[in-house]
Amino acid sequence: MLPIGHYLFLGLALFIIGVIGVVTRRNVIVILMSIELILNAVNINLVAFSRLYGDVAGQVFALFIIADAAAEAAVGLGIIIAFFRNRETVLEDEMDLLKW
Amino acid sequence: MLDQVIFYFFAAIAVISAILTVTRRNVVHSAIFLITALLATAGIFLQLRAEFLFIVQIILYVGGIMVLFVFVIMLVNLDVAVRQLRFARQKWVALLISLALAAQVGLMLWSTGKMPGQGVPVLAAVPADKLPLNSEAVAKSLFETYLLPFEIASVLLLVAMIGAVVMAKKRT
Amino acid sequence: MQAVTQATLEFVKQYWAPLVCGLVIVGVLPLIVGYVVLVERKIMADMQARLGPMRVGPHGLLQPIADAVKLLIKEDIIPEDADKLVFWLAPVLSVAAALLAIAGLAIGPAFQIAKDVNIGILFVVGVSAMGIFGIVLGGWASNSHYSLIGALRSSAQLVSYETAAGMALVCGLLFAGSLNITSIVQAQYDQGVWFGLLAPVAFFTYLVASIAETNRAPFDLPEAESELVAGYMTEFSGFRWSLYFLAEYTNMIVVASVATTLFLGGWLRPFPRTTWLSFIDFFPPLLMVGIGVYCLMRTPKQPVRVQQTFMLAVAGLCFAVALVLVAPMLVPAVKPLHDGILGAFWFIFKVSLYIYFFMWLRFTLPRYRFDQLMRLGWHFLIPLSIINVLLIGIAMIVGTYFHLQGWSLLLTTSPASIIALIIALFILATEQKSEPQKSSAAPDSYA
Amino acid sequence: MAMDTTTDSRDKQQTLLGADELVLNMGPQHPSTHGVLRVKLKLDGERVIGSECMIGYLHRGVEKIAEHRTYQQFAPYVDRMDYVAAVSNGLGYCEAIEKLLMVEAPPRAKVIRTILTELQRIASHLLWLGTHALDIGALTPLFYCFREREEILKIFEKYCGARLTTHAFRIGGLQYDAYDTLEKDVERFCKAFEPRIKDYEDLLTQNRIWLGRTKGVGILTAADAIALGATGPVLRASGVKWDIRKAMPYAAYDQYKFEIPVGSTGDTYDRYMVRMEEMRQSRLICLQAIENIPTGPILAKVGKVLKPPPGEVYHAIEAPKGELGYYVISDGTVQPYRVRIRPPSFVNLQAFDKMARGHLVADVVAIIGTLDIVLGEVDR
Repeated sequence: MLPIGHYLFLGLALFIIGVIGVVTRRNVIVILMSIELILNAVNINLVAFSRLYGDVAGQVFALFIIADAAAEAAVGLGIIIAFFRNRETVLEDEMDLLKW
Repeated sequence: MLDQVIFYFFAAIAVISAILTVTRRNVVHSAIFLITALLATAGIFLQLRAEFLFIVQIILYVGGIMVLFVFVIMLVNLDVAVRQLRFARQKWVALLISLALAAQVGLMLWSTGKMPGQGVPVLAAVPADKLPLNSEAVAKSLFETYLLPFEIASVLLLVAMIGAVVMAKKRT
Repeated sequence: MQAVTQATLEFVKQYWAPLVCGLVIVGVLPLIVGYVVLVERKIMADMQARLGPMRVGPHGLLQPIADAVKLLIKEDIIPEDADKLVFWLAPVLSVAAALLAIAGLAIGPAFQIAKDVNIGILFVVGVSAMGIFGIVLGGWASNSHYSLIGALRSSAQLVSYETAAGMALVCGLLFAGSLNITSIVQAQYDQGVWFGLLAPVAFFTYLVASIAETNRAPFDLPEAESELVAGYMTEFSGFRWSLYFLAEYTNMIVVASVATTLFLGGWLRPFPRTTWLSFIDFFPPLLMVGIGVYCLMRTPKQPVRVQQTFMLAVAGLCFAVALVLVAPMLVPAVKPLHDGILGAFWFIFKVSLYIYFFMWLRFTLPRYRFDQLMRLGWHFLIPLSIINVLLIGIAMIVGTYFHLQGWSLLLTTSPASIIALIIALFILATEQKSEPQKSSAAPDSYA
Repeated sequence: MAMDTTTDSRDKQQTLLGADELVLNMGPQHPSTHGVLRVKLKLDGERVIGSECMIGYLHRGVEKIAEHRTYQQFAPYVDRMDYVAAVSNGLGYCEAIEKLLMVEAPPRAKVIRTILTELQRIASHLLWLGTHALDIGALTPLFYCFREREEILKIFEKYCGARLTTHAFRIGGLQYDAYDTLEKDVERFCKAFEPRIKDYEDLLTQNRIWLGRTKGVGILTAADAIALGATGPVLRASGVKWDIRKAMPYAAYDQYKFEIPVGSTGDTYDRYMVRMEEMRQSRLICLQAIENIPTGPILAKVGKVLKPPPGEVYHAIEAPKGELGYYVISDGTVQPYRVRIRPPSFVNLQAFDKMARGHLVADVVAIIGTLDIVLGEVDR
C-alpha cells in the first residue's frame, strides 16, 4: 500500500493550485471554483488519515466540509448574480464599492 | 500494486485538471476541468475505500454544486472572461504562499521520517471484504458521535439557502 | 512500466467477467435502445390508429438498424461559432453517465457488473445524474439560443425533480435498510411484499419524478418541438445526435430499473413467498410461446419470401427463449440456474412495463408549461415526498414496536400513505386556489 | 423562434437575468405558427409585453385576380383561400353572386349545400383540434381527428372528385347532383362521429394539464372581441351570441333547429369548448338535413354568360372560422369590377396582441392555435 505522504502531497498540490487560483485570477467565479479545489484538497487529507487510523471520523468531517462547500457555493453564486445584475461584471477588482 | 496504479492515475488527472482549472481563460472550460478534478478526487476516495464519500462527492459536488456553477456561468456574461488578463496580479503573493505551504508539509514529512523507530506511516492493505461496511460505519459515526455538528450543518445549509434566495432575488 | 503491466494483468485476472459484461453492454445497448424506439413507435402507431414503420423488414423489425446506418453516415455538422471541444465532449458525457449507471444495476441475481457495491443504488442515481452536464454543456457549446434555453430548462428541471426522486428513494431504502441492490431485493423477498405496495405514495412520486428526469412527455419541455425546435439537441446531427438519443433511452432504462429494484421487487416474481402461487413461474415460458405462435400465424400473411423467413426466425427465437425459461423447472441439471434465468425475465418484464407506462403517458397527455412544471415540482412533489418520508418513518417505528413484518406492515404504512394522500389533495386544493391570477395585460401601447 | 438577428448575444444574456427586454422572432418558419405567420414578440424574460403579426408571406393577390376573371372563372380561386374549408368559401362566393344576379338556388341545391358546408365545418374544426392539441403537446388527438376528417373528405371526393379544393358549388346551384348514397354516407359518418367526439373530450376536456394550459390563457372579453371585429367561435367564446346562420339565415339554415354554443370568459378553454359543441351541432344539422332532401332541379336558371346588373352586394356566411364576407361590385360586364373578401382569420388575428400580452412564450403557441387561422385566408 501507499505511504501517507503520497496523499499529503496530492492534497498539497491541489491546495497550492487552489490558492494560486484564488490569489491571481480576477474572475469571481473562478475564484469560487479555486476555493472548491482547496476544500477538496483538505478532504483528501482527512480521508487518507481516516483510512490510516481506521476511524471514520475523518470521513464524517469530509462530509461536513462538502456540506459547507455547498452552502458557500450557494451564497457565493447568489452574490455573483446579484452583483452581475447591478454592475454587469464578474471581475473581482471592479467590485470596489461598499454599497450600490 | 493495483492500488498504486489507481492512485497515480487519479492523482495525475486531479493535478493536471486542477492546473487547467485555474489557467483556462474560458470559464466554462475551467468548470469542466474542475469537474474532472473533483471526479478524480472521488476516485482517490474510492481507492481509500471511502465509498460513501465517493458517491457523496459525485452527487453533491459534481451533481449539485457544479451544476449550480455551470448554471451561473451561463447566466452571466462570458465575454468578459475571454478578454481578461490571466495572471496579472499578486504573482509574488501566490508564489510565497505556495512555497510556505510546501515547506510546511515537507518539514512535517521530513521530521516524521527522522523519528526513531518509525518512518512515514503506510496505509495498511486490507482486503475490501474485511473492511466494515462503509456507509453503515459513516452513518453510525454521523448520527451517534457527531449528531450535534450534523444538526448544525443542516442549520447552516438552511441559512445558506435563505441567503442565496435573498441575494439572487430580483429586486422590484 | 513493469509495475503497470503487472497491475493491469492483476486487474484483468480479477475482474475479467465484469469487464466482458461491460463491453457486451456497451455493444448491445445501442441495439436494445434501437428496438425500444421501434417498440415505442409501434405502440404509438397502435394507439393512434395507424401502422407505424412497416417497410424495413416484416412489420418494420429491421427499422432500428436502418435508422442506425442512416444516422452514422449522416454529415457531422459543427456550427461555426461552436466551442469545438465542449461540443465534442457533451454527448459523450451524456452517454458515459448513462452507461456507467447501468454497471450498478442487477438484472436478476446472476447478472450484475459491479457486484455487491456497498452504495449500490446511490451509485446508479448519482452517476446517472451526471448526464445533466452533457445537456447543459451541449446546449451552451452549440452557441444557439434554442439550445441554450433548452439546456437551461432541462437542467433546472432535472435538479428540481431529483430532490423529489431522492426523497421517494429514501422511503424505499427505509424498508430495505441497505443501499446494496442485492440486499434491497433480498429484503423484499424476506418481507414477502414489494415496497411499492408498502409505500405507494413514494412509488408514485418516483414515477412522476423519473418521467421528469428523463425529459419525457408530459415533461418534455426541453425538447418541446412546438416551442424550442429540439432543445439542447437542435444543433446536433448524425452520430452526436444519436448519442444523445442513446443516453435518453438508456436513462429511461436506468430509472425504470431503479424503480423496479426498489419498488417492484426487482427480479422476484409476484408474491415471492407464497408457495401455492408457484405456478406463476410458468407464465414466462408460456408468454414467449404465445408470442412465437402469433408470429407463426402471421407468417403466411407476409408478402415476400424473405419476410416469411424472418418471421419464422423470430418465432424460432421466441420458442428458444421459452425453452431456456422452462428448462430450469424441468431439467434437474440446470436447476441451479432457475433464479438467474427467471429472475432476469421478471426484471426485464417489469422494466418493460414501466417503460410502456412512460410511452402510454407520452401519447396521452399534453405538455406542461415551464412554470407549471416547476410549480408541480416544488409546490407539490417535494413537499409531498418529504412528508411521506416522515410518515413512512413513523410507520416503520410503530411497526417495529409491534413487531410487524411483511404484509402486516401494511397495517401501519397504509394509514401513513392515506394521510400522505390527504395532504397531497390538500396541497392541490390550496394550489388551485392560489394559482396566480394572470396579471391583466401589460399597458397597451396602441391604446 | 429564432432570435432576431439584430439582438446580439449580450442582450440575451442580460435578459436571462431579467434586466432588459428582448425582441423574439417567431416564424415564418416555425412549427407552431400554422403556416407562414411571423410574430414579432417583445419579451421581458419569457413574458410577452407586446407583439406584432407580420403577414403577407402567402399573398397571392386573390382579390386582384377576381377583376380579370369572369364570375364563374373566379369561383375556384376562393377555394384556395381557406384551403381547409373550401366548401364554405365556395358557398359564400356563389351566394354573393346569386344575390347580385337576383336569382335563388333551388331548394334541393340549398339543402345539399347545407349538408356539405356543415360537413366542412366539422372537418375544419377537426383539423383545428388536432393541430391545437399537437401544439400543446398532445400527440394522439391529431391522428384521431384526421381519421374522422378522412371520412368527410371521402364524401367530398365521392361528390365532386376533389378532396381539398373542392369547387363543389356553382353560381345558381350545384354543379353535380348528390350521388346515390350521399344520405347514407353522411348518416353513417354522423352515427360514427358521436362517440368519437366523446373520445376527444375524454382525452382533453377534464385533463388537468389541458386545463392548466388553456384556462385563463388568451382571455378576450366580449367588449374587446366586438371592438376588434372578431367573429365566429372566437367571438362566441367571449359570450356574444352571434351566428350568421341564425342572424341572417342563408342556404337552408332557417329550416333546421340548432343551438349556438357560447362561452363565458373568452379564454382558450372556452374557445375549445365552443368549437367542440359546434361540431356536435353541425352533426345534428346534417342529420336533420338528410332526413328530407327535396327533389327537383339543382341549378337555377342562369345563363351561360353571367352579366349581373351594375351594383354592389355584400354577402356574409358563417364559415367555420367566423364571418366570411364577399363584397362584390359589378359594372355590368362579365367580370366583377372589384371583389373584396372579409376573411375571418385575418380579422380574428387582430385579437392576437390583446390575447398574448402578459402571457409566456409557451402560451403564444396555444393562442395562435386557438385563433384557428389559416394563412391562405389571412394573406389571400
